[in-house]
Amino acid sequence: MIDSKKAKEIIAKRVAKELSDGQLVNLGIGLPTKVVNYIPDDINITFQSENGMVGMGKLVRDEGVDEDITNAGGQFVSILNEGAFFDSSMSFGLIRGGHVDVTVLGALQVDEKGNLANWIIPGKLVPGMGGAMDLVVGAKKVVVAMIHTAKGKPKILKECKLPFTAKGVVDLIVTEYGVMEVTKEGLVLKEINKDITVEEIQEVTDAKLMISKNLKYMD
Amino acid sequence: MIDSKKAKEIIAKRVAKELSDGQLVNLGIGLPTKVVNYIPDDINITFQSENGMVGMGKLVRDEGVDEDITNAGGQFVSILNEGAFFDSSMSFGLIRGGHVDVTVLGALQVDEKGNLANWIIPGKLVPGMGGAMDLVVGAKKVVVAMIHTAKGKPKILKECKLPFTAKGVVDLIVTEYGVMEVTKEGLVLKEINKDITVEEIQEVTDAKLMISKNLKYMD
Amino acid sequence: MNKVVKVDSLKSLFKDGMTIMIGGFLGCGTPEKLVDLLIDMNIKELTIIGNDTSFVDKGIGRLIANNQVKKVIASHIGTNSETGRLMNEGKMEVELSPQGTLIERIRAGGFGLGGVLTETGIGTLVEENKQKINVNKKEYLLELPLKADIGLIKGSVVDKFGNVYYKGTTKNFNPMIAMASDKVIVEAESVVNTGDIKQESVMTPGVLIDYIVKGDE
Amino acid sequence: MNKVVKVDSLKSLFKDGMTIMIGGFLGCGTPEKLVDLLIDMNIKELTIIGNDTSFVDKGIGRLIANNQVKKVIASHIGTNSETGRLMNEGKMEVELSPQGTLIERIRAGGFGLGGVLTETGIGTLVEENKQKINVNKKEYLLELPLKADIGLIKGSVVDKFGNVYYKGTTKNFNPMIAMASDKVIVEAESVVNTGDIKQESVMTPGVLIDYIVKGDE
Repeated sequence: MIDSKKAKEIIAKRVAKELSDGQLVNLGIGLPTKVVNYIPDDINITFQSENGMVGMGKLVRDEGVDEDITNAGGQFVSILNEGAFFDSSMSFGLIRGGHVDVTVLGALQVDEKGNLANWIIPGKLVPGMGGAMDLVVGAKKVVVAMIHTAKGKPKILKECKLPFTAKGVVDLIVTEYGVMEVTKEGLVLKEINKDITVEEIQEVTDAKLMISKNLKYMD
Repeated sequence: MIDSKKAKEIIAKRVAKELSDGQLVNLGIGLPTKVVNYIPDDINITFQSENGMVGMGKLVRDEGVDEDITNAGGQFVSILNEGAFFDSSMSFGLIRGGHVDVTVLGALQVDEKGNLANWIIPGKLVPGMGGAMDLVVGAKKVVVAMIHTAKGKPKILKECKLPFTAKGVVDLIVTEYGVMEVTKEGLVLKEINKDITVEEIQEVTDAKLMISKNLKYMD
Repeated sequence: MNKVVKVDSLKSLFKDGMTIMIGGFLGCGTPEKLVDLLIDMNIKELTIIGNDTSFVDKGIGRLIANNQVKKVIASHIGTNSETGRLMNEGKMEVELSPQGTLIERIRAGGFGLGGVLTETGIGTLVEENKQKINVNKKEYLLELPLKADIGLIKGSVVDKFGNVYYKGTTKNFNPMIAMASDKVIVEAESVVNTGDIKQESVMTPGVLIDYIVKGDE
Repeated sequence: MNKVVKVDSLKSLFKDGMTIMIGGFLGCGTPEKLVDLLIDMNIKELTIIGNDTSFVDKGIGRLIANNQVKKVIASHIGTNSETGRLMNEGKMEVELSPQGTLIERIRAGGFGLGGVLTETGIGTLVEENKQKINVNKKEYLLELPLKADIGLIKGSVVDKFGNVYYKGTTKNFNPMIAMASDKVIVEAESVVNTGDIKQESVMTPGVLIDYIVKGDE
């Protein structure tokens, strides 16, 4: 069992490797935000925040705060020299129009067809979809970054039980246990945490995992 | 017979009276542009140019020219202090969205139903519609400003013979002979040039003119 | 044409049952003084359109917590517990629209479009009661325009003609709200003389603005 | 990531039969050096999308006069006699789109929308071959997106990251073309260091720009 903090580190570190030089990337609130910490210095990524900027910098505290510059979670951030501010229509033009190379976001459930559920638990929690539906439809690559299970229960399913955020949009799932690619045939386990066996990861996964011929250890 | 230069003056002067303080107005290329010269000093009109500005000023020549500031006819103009530049999508947002109070434009033909034809003579002349179709659909009030006839032939018809720019959009027709309002019943002659009789204006008009009970002289 | 007015002089514009759009993203770029006015007047049964319902003690969130809202159209309500509570108790209607769709609907309202086609929401609850249209064998949702009686926006710098400049991420929904509302009131962080904002830097043209209120008064 | 390149180094990007969008309004805001490049290369059978076909000796007009264009999609062709001549002789196809519709189609292409509904063109020749859609008993035309292989735009000030600032009315179609084209080349009147354009003043974000060419070289 990997503790939550360590698990998030493993995931963020692994997701960072999916990003390459010159890309425009949107990181969801929470875990995905941590990806920023693992990007190599020689790689130049531009971060987009759907409330209206590209070239988003780091979180800012105390005297550095400019109250007019926030991220999509309402936190104060900085903007880089190469950045730009714009309105929400332009922001979602970038998103829906396929200009965002990668979006990384969390999930309540994800399934072997690449369906995603992350915006509502009917009768319990209705936060709303915010920008998530546009992001997963519009971004060129959709990476789900999440803890493998919720209170021990599988979140990677044969079919999502919760209402969809979008159908068939997820490309890659990264958890603390492994890296799974969504293919037409189903989920292919491409990398596995070296502290866990293939049987163990299948045990906490509802969907059937196909094992890549080139299965590697996560790094 | 009124000569062309004098006729245009009469028309421009009369159209100017249709504009009121605080309005946003688009003037078409050619005759409509002359309306600017007849706006009283105590009335504040903002002019829009569909290539991307509000607050358009006068034509500029010689050393005053900034080659980056043109009107929709490609002429060099100035911009007022209260003006703003924007892209074409915003420009037509203002137009289509009903933010332009009055548009003044010429016509090849106009008819008693308010249909307008001003963008094509099939087989002869195909300049294209430019922004005209959007302007007449979007502006709150559409004023046709034109010489009453073309080489003696009526341009105000029972029904346009040329392809429409739009259907049922014209509110008012101003010529050197009179001012005609488009109503559900047809064209109502509201003002007449004092140098011409009702019979004479009807003679050069294909559409049947109803005479307003309050028929006045043009001024 | 003096657009700069005292906030109290605007009271006659508002009445119960109106549809009001309010700018801001989790409160950033929201005209709080104008929200104060609505709370002072205690007008009721409002339909509020905005990106989110902010927090209980901020922006649009305050109107909801004060029970002035009949219906809200937003993309996100998760940061305001009162929105969820009133919705669950059947005391307020909530229409959720994906954020990119919501801003396009407001834009369509302001830009005179009859609607836009988007893939966003296909295969989800968002489809409900919506026309689906096929273009080149691909399925899209037809999303319809939104308009408002009054738009309340926040400007960082506003000149006396009403030209607006937004700093940082305060822009968000504000420019489109200015296009989609019959009357537009801007709350200005600072008011400058006409001409002090370069014509290229104007982000919302003054021709769209009816009233300017100083935020610091 | 150095985007500033010599114009000659761009030759490999272009080939016969491509669809190219070019910014400008009657030549104002058109990247003439990039038009020069297309003329030098003499690539053929192009589909050109732009507001108008300018004049015989200016901007897009020069490509048409040089017989490089198979099809043009524009709102106005009246200022270039060659466009009319080639069209009438059946040597070039012309698709006329109302100006406001044309810019919305380009925007839809760049913004990932499946189309937009507009009243513009209802009851006219523009209706031909288009789907009509009823919304609240009102009839609209469904206008479809436009995209391009390459977009050629003109920027007044461009920083080395590609952020663009447009002066005056040079903006026109340029920002939307940058959104709707797979590759975007900006011809810069002046190139400045990254950071010299304030983030609020950026009109086309550098993330959309692939190459920068200096206009004065």
